[in-house]
Amino acid sequence: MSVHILYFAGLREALGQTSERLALPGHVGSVGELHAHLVARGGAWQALLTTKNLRVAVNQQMAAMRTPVADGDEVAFFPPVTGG
Amino acid sequence: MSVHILYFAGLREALGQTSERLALPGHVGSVGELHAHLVARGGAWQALLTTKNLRVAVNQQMAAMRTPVADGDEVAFFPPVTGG
Amino acid sequence: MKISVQSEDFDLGAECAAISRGRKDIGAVASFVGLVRDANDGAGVARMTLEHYAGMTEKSLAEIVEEARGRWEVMDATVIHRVGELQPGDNIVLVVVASAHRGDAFAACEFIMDFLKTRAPFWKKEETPEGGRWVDARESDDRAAEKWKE
Amino acid sequence: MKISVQSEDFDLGAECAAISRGRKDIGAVASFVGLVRDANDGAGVARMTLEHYAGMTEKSLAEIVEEARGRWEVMDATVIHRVGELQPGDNIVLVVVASAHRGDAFAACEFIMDFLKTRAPFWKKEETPEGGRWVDARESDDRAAEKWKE
Repeated sequence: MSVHILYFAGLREALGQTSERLALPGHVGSVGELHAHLVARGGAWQALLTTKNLRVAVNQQMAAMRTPVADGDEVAFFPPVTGG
Repeated sequence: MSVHILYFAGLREALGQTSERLALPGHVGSVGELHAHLVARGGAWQALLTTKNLRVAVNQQMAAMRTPVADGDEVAFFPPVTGG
Repeated sequence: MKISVQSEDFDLGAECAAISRGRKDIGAVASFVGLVRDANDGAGVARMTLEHYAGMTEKSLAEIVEEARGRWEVMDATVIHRVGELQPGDNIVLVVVASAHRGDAFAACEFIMDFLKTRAPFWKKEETPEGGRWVDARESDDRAAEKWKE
Repeated sequence: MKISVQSEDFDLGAECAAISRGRKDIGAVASFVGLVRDANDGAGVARMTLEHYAGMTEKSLAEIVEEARGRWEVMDATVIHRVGELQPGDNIVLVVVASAHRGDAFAACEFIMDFLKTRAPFWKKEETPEGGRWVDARESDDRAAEKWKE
């Protein structure tokens, strides 16, 4: 299965990319497993570990590490919001 | 001594007057005594007794029945306020 | 600070703009507009007359704003209250509070409205199909003002 | 209901007028405008860039407004949030809530702002004399949103 991943704000800058389409190995079925899969790339991807209070949304709804991820999902990682 | 008395809203209508200058007998030295003096006129002046939660201001500051009244004071009687 | 008791209408946008014009330290502007409704306490309201205690109203509003300034960080504030004859849909009262932070702006704005409702000497008389009637003070307004004592 | 995420400025007076135009049942309009300050966390701010998650922002704002409508009597509401580059003194965000009664209008307006601050996917980057910096989320904003759980 494949997902569309988005990165925002300081995390986007640290990773140097705004989005990617990614084919996932079979053992990745949740946000937490996707997160671990990305962190395992090493280097700049440590930003996914070091971003304080990292937030995630699945299909534009706030989600948690245990939230399931399915084929075609849009998954976004970002720091706590600071609008308003 | 004499005072300037003002009446507002429903009380003004019940009394049929907006204000009066009144020379006070020597025993009237507080709002409560002035109130009793006016009520003693009888007739429409009972409105000073029947107005629910009657308010009073002395020199444009909210006051109480025990507030002293001095020569030249402006004393206003009115129902609870309903602006805004 | 601007306090006005007037028969003319006011312009919310213009009053807010006047408060923040040329300033770059204001982060939050909270405002409130009260309007005449065409129904109240189960009766239709054709029009309304607002009576006030000239002189004391301005003084009373200024004191309420001062009290808000003592409690919260208020950079500027405007209070305008109309008097005279008003129609349903007309503006009655405007409160604008500018602060660095939104919590202070919201609290001070609501505080000013709650105290205005229970302390400032204005009285409303409504014209209904059954004739004119003076609006009764509401217990809910007393409770709203009480909550700020906590 | 009107929700907009836009780079253009907004007009508070026009938005409030649009909400109450032709209606005679609205008694209270509470509104809030957030502006860019020229200083934040001890540093000067020369300008600010607002990034957002297009698509999710509108959805998130609509959900927050819906939640407010479930809690209070909200007759109409408008939320506008700007994105892109802004200067000190510029408007950032507008929330307008119309209700029959002021308590509902104030509460819903502040609730929408508190939840927007903690839930809507916007991020601020400030340009300071020391360079660009992403604004840190504030604990005080989390506490402000928490208070509505009571």
